[in-house]
Amino acid sequence: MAIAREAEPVGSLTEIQELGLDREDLLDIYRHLLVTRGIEERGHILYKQGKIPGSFYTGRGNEAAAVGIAMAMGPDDVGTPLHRDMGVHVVRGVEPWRIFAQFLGLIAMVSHLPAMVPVAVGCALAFRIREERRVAIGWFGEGASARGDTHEAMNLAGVRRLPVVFICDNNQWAYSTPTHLEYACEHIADRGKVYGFEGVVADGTDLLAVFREAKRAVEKAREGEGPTLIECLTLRMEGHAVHDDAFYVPKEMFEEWAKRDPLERFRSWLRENADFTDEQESEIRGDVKKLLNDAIKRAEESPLPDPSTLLEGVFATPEDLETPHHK
Amino acid sequence: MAIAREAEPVGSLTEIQELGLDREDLLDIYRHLLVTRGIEERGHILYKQGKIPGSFYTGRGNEAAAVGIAMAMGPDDVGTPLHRDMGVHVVRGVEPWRIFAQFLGLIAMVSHLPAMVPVAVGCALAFRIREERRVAIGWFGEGASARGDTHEAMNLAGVRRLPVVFICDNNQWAYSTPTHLEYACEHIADRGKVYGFEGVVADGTDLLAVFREAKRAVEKAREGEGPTLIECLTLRMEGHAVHDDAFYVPKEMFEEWAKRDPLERFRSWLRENADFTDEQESEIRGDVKKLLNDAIKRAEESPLPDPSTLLEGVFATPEDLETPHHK
Amino acid sequence: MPEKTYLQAISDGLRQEMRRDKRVFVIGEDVGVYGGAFKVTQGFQEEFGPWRVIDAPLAETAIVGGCTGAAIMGMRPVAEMQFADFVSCAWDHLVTVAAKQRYRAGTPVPIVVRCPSGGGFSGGPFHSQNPESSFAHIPGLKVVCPATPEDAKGLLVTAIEDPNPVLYFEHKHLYRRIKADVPDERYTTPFGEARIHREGEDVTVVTWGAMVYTAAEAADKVAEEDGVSAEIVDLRTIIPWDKKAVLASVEKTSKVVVLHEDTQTGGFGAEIVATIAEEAFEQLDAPVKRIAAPDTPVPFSPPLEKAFLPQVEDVVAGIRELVSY
Amino acid sequence: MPEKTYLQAISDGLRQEMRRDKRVFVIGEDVGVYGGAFKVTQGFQEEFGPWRVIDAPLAETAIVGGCTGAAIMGMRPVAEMQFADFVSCAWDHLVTVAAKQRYRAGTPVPIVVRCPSGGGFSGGPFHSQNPESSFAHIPGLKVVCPATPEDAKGLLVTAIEDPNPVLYFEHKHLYRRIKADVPDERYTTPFGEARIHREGEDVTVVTWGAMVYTAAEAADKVAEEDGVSAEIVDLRTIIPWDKKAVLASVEKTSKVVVLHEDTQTGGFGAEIVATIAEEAFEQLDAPVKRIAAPDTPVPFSPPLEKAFLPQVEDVVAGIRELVSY
Ligand SMILES: Cc1ncc(C[n+]2csc(CCOP(=O)(O)OP(=O)(O)O)c2C)c(N)n1
Ligand SMILES: Cc1ncc(C[n+]2csc(CCOP(=O)(O)OP(=O)(O)O)c2C)c(N)n1
Ligand SMILES: [Mg+2]
Ligand SMILES: [Mg+2]
Repeated sequence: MAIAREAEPVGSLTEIQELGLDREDLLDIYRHLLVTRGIEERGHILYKQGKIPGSFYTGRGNEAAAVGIAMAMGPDDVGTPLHRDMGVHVVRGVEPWRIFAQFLGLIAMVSHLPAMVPVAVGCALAFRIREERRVAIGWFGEGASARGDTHEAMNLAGVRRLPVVFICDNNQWAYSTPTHLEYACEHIADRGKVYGFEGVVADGTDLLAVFREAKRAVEKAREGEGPTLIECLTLRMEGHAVHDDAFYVPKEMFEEWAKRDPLERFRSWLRENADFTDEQESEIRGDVKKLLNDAIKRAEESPLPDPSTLLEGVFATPEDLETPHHK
Repeated sequence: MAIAREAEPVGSLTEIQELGLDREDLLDIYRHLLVTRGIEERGHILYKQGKIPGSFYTGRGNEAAAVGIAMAMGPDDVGTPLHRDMGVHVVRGVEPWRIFAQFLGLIAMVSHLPAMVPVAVGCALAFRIREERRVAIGWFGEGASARGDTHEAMNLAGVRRLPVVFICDNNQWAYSTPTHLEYACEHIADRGKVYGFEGVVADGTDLLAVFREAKRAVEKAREGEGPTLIECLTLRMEGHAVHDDAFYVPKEMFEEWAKRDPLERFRSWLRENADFTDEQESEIRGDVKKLLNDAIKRAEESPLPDPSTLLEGVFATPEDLETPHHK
Repeated sequence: MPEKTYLQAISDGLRQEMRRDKRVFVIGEDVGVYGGAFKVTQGFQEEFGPWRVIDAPLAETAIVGGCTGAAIMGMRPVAEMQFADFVSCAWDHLVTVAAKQRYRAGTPVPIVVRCPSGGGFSGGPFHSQNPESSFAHIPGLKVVCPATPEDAKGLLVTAIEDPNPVLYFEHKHLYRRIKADVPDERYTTPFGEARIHREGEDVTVVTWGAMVYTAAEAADKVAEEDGVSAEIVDLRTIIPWDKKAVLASVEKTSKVVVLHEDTQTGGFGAEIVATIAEEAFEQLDAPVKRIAAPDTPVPFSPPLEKAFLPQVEDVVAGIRELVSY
Repeated sequence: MPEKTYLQAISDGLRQEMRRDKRVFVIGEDVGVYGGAFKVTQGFQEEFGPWRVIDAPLAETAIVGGCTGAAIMGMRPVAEMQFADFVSCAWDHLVTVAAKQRYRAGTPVPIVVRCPSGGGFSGGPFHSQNPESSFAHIPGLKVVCPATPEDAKGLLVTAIEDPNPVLYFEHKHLYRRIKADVPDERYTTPFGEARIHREGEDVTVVTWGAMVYTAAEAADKVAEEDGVSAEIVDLRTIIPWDKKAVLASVEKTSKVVVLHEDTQTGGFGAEIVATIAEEAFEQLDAPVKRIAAPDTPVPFSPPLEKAFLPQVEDVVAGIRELVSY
């Protein structure tokens, strides 16, 4: 028995326009999807060329979920996206060259999962204390949902009805571990209820369905009606990281989900519902290609940090507090 | 909307006999209840006399829940009871003088809540690996249910269908914090479902209802059908510890729950259903009184540890492994 | 100047900051209606309301992690651990997220985690610990251990102002036992500056927290009985710690005891001794001596706890040993 | 004797114990079908089945806490952390329950927590740490850091036999880089006995883990270029650590470098230096020198990581400094 609500697909252009997206936005979304996938494909090549130190993770299959959620965020909303959520950075305006530069050796993400979920709740707490109409988004994978941090954070958010939306990127695998060894309920979204808020399961390859649910949840949070947990169901279309060939994932699973490629789904929808033409498509593709080429070039030209900076920034200085956030 | 099942009260003697308790057992239970409450009342006096170092916690109001669960355990089952679960130690045969001796300065309980729940799950894991028909019981308070440990432990137990029963002692307060600031679902037991097993809410002042649910859950676990979460609803009838006058608990709440005193409820049930006579009652009361008097005497005569033993036992020796458990 | 207990000084300092700066809020278990397990925030919720004095669920990671998020959004959170021992439940968050956030992402995390620490009243292994050394090893965290009411207030104010995560260890055994003058007005006590609790010539005792008083009693005793003049350096803050003051005192006395209440092996005393051994090798006239609790959990039983905690006699013996070296 | 990598030695030792003793089981993330992130348990699930090689949910407290429960019920659990860094998520359980269980309740907790540790390949701040010092400060835990394939196997067997919780730090940078002879038969390597990695007369380098090889390169270099003979003491186990061997080497050389990969302040090197300063004061001809990573998170960027990790040249410079003191 599922407890969570299952999200319906979005139908017509009118329906989506009522949610506040016009045709220009839809083309932007397509652009974001292409940039997202493009960054990761290029990153993969850079990795194979030995230019990326450490390891390299991609979110292939998760692009629509990431972009769909990010599109629902307001300009002053904040979030703590994950290693599969490149699309969030793209939508939020992080320039691709910076992302490449990061791959090439600048800074690292928090890796302990899902350590940033309590932090997202804390952002929402600040908004609530100051009575600001802002929302925080906290992401976690279905694997990381097993850790205590998700529980503590969602429970606190539910008790205090904080303006936060939880997103579970359920890509059905945690490294090599399948969902039935990670959790024993039907949907992770079922858990919303036991923290006092709604849970929704959405098809994470259906960008518009994800967007609609995220929009609803964000507005609900903004109105002071508390959190929502949205589970975006996808398949991780590649290995856990570049070194992993995902031998443990049944081939049929990849085949089945390849048919639901989020970029292709969204493209078809545009074709069928929004008069998306060949010319428009090739124009966007051309733009994205150029953007990525320039970005890689700029990143490769960026100098690596100088060893003399090693000790800088372990402790913050009072000046660091002079940012808009902290004041 | 509650997700958990709500337990019915137990009716007749026949019904309880079908669950495996004969009249002698019922009288034993009454004795256990008296011993449990007696130990705590005497402990309180010792504390006021300045004989107990540190602090002192009681489980008044929780005796039936503790004794009822413990009565459902088999001889080889194990558990990790809490500071309100004195009755479990009593039923499991810990001699009262040892308990007094502990109060008076021998050993300490784990205090971090609910740190022993993952340990209980680990016991169940050992039973499952060895295919033994044994069950572990893991207790936690409704307050401690907010911590990540409960979540991680229940999730693992659900995924692996381990032979463990979770007991939530819900006494409606975590120190001074009321339940609506601790969790936002209707019942803690609702959470069973999202870990893949049943949740049951029982009236924790109704010993027989608690016993019946515990018995069912223990046998289910023993048969390999996985965990159950039982929430025993009571009221903490005293302060958090002896120093706390519980000013924050509404008086009416105490008055209402005083009418549901678990000892009195069980006594009335015995009177009405099991031919419990005045003579039997005063005999049992006399026995218990003597037992406790002797126990305090013996405890007070026990020497405190010698300072020279300070360094003993930080590390275990191979000989320590020569216990039945470890071999 | 009014005389205040150590506990009042903390409470007053916190209240003053909350009155002054709306960004400061308090979150913890039972800090609201109950006023905190030790009553540090008594009356706060009446004054500041339930959204600046927040009764949290029993969930230390949510509490401290929530503070980090709120701090990044511009608040100045002060978390209360009910006992310092329970900060172990927020360890991962503190060392993984809070400590590394500035270095990794450039974002300062101005949070204070108040930790009532220390033993001496049969709290047992889970209500008596002094976990400052564990945190002192983690780059990015600051660690504060005031000994006097005046410092308790001033260091708390500095901690709230500091743009970094600060672990503020307030020693429970000092709460009501120690009284002294505390200025009413707002002031800050700098991090990384030791206080000379007592001047002396013959031997230095480097310590902090409740052990300052143990050292002082021992110093009285050796002064009286042996005519030995011991200098007591109260570090006040562990990260950063005042190496200069310690080395200056060593230069003067040439003999050092390092004293702490936490267990010895890998305790922060080792860092101090190692630093002295490295940097004042030629000034030493005797080996540096550590006095600390033995490597066991904190025992619950009174005779064992007494044997566990460093006592005045232990310090006296240590001083005498050095003096006669 | 067959030559094996450090990684094979660990894997073989573990498999041998599992064949020998049915109570030994493995639990961790991706240890089953995948064979572990580093493939230490590759093929194990086929051989021992899914209930002795358990793919756990992503939940370190459940994993390690579960081991404690199973151990109390007579099993001999071996938990794998996917990276040593993630053991921070089981910190509270380890220090609160596992470490204190024997002292508090008399119950031994024979568990092993395998922690792939260390940097050197741009793992960044969350995949490169060496958390041994944090655990070494907690009474009741044992801490093991093998440097050679032979010790990796022997210490793992000892860890499994030991009736206490053992943190077993296996250095990732040694996994496939270091190869040496490893006996096929079962053997144990004792805890608390250092290994002299290289004998020498002029200066002692006390170290463990991957730094043994850094020290060895430095020793070669000073032997060749300066005619200086350095002795390398590989502690092998940190708790217990072999004070006797260290003091004996100090007695011989009178000059000591303490070297570790973890950050310096409050690192276990401080404990060693402090002990030498206390107990070998009169044998020293120069101050003890610590060489360790600076107090920052482990940087991800290659040039910064190189500056962070102690390098051969740093050790050479340290040795030269002492020799010319
Ligand atoms: C606390 C912690 N334990 C282990 C890991 C190692 N690890 C990195 S990703 C991963 C799987 C995560 O699965 P999921 O949460 O489903 O996210 P996904 O990678 O599938 O997007 C694991 C085990 C980690 N990063 N953090
Ligand atoms: C991790 C942790 N944090 C805080 C405490 C302090 N503390 C002791 S009991 C208690 C309230 C517990 O409430 P609940 O779990 O409902 O159990 P109850 O005492 O009501 O039986 C608190 C906050 C603790 N023991 N452990
Ligand atoms: Mg996943
Ligand atoms: Mg309660």
